[in-house]
Amino acid sequence: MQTHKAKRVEITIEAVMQNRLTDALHGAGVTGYTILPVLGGSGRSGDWTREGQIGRAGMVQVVCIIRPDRLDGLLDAAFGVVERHIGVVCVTDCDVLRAERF
Amino acid sequence: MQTHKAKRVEITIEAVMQNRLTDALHGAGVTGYTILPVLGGSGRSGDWTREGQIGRAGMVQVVCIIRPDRLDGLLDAAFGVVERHIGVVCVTDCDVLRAERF
Amino acid sequence: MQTHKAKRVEITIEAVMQNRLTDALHGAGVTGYTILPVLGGSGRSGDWTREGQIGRAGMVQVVCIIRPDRLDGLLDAAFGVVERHIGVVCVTDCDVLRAERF
Amino acid sequence: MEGIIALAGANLISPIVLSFALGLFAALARSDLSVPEAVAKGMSIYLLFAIGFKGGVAVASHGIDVTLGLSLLAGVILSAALPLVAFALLRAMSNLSRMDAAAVAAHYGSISIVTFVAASSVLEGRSIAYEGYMVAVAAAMEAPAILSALWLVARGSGGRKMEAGLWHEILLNGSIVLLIGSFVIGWVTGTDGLAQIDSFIVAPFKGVLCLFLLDMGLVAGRGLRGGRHVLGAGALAFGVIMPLIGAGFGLMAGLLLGLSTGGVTLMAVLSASASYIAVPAAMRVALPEANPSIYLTLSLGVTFPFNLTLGIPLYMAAAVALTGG
Amino acid sequence: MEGIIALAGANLISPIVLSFALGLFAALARSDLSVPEAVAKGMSIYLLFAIGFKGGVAVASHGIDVTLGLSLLAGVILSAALPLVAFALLRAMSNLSRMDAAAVAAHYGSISIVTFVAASSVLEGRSIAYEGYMVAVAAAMEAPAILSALWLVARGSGGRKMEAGLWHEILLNGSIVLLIGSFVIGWVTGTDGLAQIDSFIVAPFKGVLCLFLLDMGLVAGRGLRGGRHVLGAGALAFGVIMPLIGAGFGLMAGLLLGLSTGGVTLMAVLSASASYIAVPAAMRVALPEANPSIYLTLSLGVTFPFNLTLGIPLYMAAAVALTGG
Amino acid sequence: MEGIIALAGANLISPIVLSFALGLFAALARSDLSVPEAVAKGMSIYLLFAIGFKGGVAVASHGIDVTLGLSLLAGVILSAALPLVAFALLRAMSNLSRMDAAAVAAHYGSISIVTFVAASSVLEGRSIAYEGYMVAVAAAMEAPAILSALWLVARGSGGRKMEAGLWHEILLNGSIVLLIGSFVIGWVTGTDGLAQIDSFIVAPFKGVLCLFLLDMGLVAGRGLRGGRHVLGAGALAFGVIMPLIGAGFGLMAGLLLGLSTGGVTLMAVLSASASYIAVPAAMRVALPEANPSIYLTLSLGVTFPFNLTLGIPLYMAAAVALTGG
Ligand SMILES: Nc1ncnc2c1ncn2[C@@H]1O[C@H](COP(=O)(O)O)[C@@H](O)[C@H]1O
Ligand SMILES: Nc1ncnc2c1ncn2[C@@H]1O[C@H](COP(=O)(O)O)[C@@H](O)[C@H]1O
Ligand SMILES: Nc1ncnc2c1ncn2[C@@H]1O[C@H](COP(=O)(O)O)[C@@H](O)[C@H]1O
Ligand code: NA
Ligand code: NA
Ligand code: NA
Repeated sequence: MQTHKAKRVEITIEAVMQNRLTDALHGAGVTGYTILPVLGGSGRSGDWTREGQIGRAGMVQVVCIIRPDRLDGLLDAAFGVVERHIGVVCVTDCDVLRAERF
Repeated sequence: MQTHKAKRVEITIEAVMQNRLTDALHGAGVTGYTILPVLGGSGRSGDWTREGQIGRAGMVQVVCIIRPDRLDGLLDAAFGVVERHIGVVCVTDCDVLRAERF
Repeated sequence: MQTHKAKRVEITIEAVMQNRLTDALHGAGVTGYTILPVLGGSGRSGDWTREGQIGRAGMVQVVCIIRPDRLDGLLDAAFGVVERHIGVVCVTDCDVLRAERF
Repeated sequence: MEGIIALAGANLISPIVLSFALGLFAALARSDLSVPEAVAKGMSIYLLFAIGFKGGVAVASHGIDVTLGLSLLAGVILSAALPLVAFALLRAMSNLSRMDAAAVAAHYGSISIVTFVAASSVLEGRSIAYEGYMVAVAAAMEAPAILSALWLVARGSGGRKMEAGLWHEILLNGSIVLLIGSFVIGWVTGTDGLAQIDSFIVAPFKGVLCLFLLDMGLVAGRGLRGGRHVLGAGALAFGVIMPLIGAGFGLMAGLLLGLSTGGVTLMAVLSASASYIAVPAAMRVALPEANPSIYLTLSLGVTFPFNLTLGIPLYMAAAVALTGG
Repeated sequence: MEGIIALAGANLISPIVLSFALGLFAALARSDLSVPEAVAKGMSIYLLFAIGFKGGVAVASHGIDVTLGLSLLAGVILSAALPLVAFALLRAMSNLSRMDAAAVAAHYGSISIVTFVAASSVLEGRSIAYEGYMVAVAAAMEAPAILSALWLVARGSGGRKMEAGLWHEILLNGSIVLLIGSFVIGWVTGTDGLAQIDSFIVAPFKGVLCLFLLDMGLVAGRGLRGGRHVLGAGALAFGVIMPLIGAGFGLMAGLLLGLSTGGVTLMAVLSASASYIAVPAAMRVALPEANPSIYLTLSLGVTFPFNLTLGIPLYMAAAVALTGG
Repeated sequence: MEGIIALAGANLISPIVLSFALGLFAALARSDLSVPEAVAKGMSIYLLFAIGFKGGVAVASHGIDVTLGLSLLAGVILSAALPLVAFALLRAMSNLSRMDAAAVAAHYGSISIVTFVAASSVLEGRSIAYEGYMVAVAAAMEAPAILSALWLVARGSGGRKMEAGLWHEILLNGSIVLLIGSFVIGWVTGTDGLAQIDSFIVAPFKGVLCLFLLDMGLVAGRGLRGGRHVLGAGALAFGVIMPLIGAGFGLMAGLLLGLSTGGVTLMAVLSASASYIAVPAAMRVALPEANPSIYLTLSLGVTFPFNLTLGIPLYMAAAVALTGG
């Protein structure tokens, strides 16, 4: 099966920042992403868990698959949002089917 | 710690197609996978969000770790299902513990 | 944008073992991870789904991004927990922003 | 006429309709108000269980009407026939593709159980009786429309067969099973059964319906925000005209069957309403090329609010006038 | 005898049992009907809170019975002893491995709180009184069985120690804490407290139980679909015989303690029922090699439906006969 | 004095407070008891809808008080001014950074709707009337505090502007929209509307509040477990002193406005309470450098329990004494 090189960017970010991140992505021309819920986690600011949370607390994971040449634009856009905030950005090489979609 | 080369295939697909995909995977001899819920996303068919969805709307992410030599069979099976449908297939190289499981 | 090499470790494990795993990770000095819920899956012990589950059944996915030199410590810690249990450990190469965080 | 307006006015300021409006407003104003998916699903399970159960108890206490079988048959025929009307109308009024038009048509043959619930709630509020088995008619009308739509597509493109598994999915989809199942439970256990659980399924029913409609408003509003660009004026007009046509067929069927005033109203409501649960899922499987924004926006964003606010009192007034009830 | 059959018949067509049957049917027919995990958990929190609270209020208003302490002790002994019976029986009747047999045995020493709730609901329906503190006995019976099972395994394989954290998890697991906690709240606030919240925890109780059992039916059905291959005829028979044996022990204990008719019934029900929440979780931690399909299918797919449909009326009839109540 | 103690005692053994205590205990004892996020959110939607609706109905039936406008204004002023007091106090009493102190201050200017709900529930239990529009005052007090806090930070560091989108988010956040929206629905539909849904929003209200507070106890307990290290003695003392100061301002405002005894109590309760939903979310966006453990632990782990247990009866006693009601 014919596959094509691409990059998979996974951004873990606070739920309150989700719209700002996706707006920034749209601004950078990135219109394809998938958002996963996060149950809990741990980092420099300690442990947390989603259970019983009241309000808009918690984090989400935004997964974005893009053509390699568009990576830098995406990272700049993402960094503008996560910069002052907690959150993790992780990039992996990947292969995709149907390259025309990315 | 001894690790072994494998492939990680991540298929983002509409929830209504989940059973058809997993049936196709079983048919191709792939019996190990993990299904993650998806909160929302964006693509060529626009934005959507899971919140308040009524009915079986939404997407899921099926993650499948397999031995490299079985990748093609899996991709063929997956492609048969996603072909006419929206959805993204992304393959990454990975290392696994306990290779006998895959 | 400046990125740094890191490892992404994804551990799929039973929910009842989650605390034991994160305790072991903390014990091995790994304090950053993100936990994703799992909807269902299939493996050698058959199919299962989260829907309608009663009690603390089900699985979670723990995603841990670390500096490459700390990988072995993490895998040892993780393996100590998953050893007798069902579950999958998968390691991918990745690049991260803000290396000082890992 | 004045009666209709007063009725519509009273309906418009009911907590149910206003809750829907609140949700619609919140979504259009981009508030982050949202009802968790699990809670929405929990409420819909409650509503289906309650409406089915009460229908069954009604049948148990009033006995099976001779027209039950005929009503079911009429429901199946309406569900299968209305898509043909809808399809012809859409092709004439809008520039939707054959595929999109067929997918939309399927929704209008099938039914919206929440519209049914809201209508029966209004009927109960005015103490207008209706046949308990109308719940079963609702269930019978869910699926046939899907078949008609697939036939419309197949006729055009030649030979699109319906996948085996899809039938199973449609006929045993969760809402049908729950509705019919609780109907049977209500029938079997009768008023004794109802006495055991009525403070759960009767007393709080309308309040739960308010919260459910709040969420429906949110979903409809989000859909409208995203989907308004895909609909032309023709398609939008269809979203208001088609329920009126459907209601006309439903009224006629109800009168021919000799149903009670409430029964005629519900037959009209079912025919006028458009699905947004069972049919969209089936379309995603069977006609993935059809654009979901189009059919969801029309069904949930245009027709559902129209029926909820103006349609129900209108169909009720017509039924009252026609049955002389 | 006829009385028992009438009782069982009446029980079988209650909305509660029929809701379970509907769930079972839907799952076996592969319908996509499902109750979201969060809603199922929400309902179980409600049921535990309500049953605990009402038990506490009962103790507050009737005073502490002298037999309270003895009943708790009896519960602990039954929970610890029944796994030994179950283990011996399983080794004789089935070809399960030592590990699997021990894991199954743990489930039958422990209890199913939903079976308890269903039974107390039936008792209330027939106005048979029972001791309010039976809720505390239920809580006391959750854990000891786990210890017995681990001892059975350790005896066989030599030296499997129980991990420190596991004790904490078992004794402070959510359902025990909620049950005991709400029991204490009910006790402290008494009938005044109940008056404040009874339209929440009393009136809709049975209706919520119906929806919860609908979900239990779905879960049991899914389990049966997947798990039927792992169970032989011997294991299946065990799933029906063991509750009868357990109920026998429970009846004896209840009579020796001099409990009321309702109390004896509940003691039998607790002994007859098998856990599917606390014990499976503990087994996944302590005996991960044991196959969860086996113990879940037996407990949830065989014994739970048996108790719900035939067991409860049977144990109740026996208690009535034996206490002359 | 004795009256206050009796009042506080009675309050302490109410099911509501004890449910909170149970949650607190379970979290501190590391039980795995937890309420699913979706269920917690579902309950908060129910509570907001019910309290708003009932407030609107009260306004509809008692008419608009001339002091309504003034009360709203007073609420806005209190919300904007209290952060300045809180900030000064924190800088004097604790060693929190400017940023952390400002973030904490924002929480104490804003309000906790659950504290408001608990207080109105206590008032209703003692049949003390209050102005229905206090719900609107609560909504008006949510946001101004955020502005004050941002001004405090900007004054220090020079020129931190408030992002455009943030305003929209704060003013149209889900709880405000739902509260005001259901208030308007209650107002429009009046007692007729209430009659349709009171067995949903009135009868079970207190019971739902118990389960919600169980979850609040769990969340507070988890917060305390994680957050106790970040708080010094000064900050902890602030968590008890500040609500007393806030309540003092609220009492004065209520008296000046000439509110009823219940109204004065609620004004004090609103001023004394600290936000843990709207403000934390706003702070994560606007002041991400401020440590959320600090403000959440203080607001939810210290001030909320204080108000729930001792504060409410105290403020009520003061209002009774001062209004002579
Ligand atoms: N090394 C890591 N790997 C995976 N997720 C992380 C890592 N570090 C932080 N996170 C996630 O980011 C959140 C905030 O991290 P921090 O800013 O370090 O407090 C945590 O709660 C985790 O969900
Ligand atoms: N580039 C992408 N990266 C990650 N997820 C994507 C991407 N493109 C599409 N998706 C996911 O697939 C869904 C359907 O995409 P589409 O078919 O482009 O509308 C979206 O809603 C996303 O959840
Ligand atoms: N090859 C695989 N790829 C992804 N997930 C897997 C794989 N094998 C097992 N899993 C996950 O691990 C769980 C237990 O697997 P097993 O121990 O094989 O029964 C499954 O239910 C899946 O969620
Ligand atoms: Na229709
Ligand atoms: Na037992
Ligand atoms: Na305040």
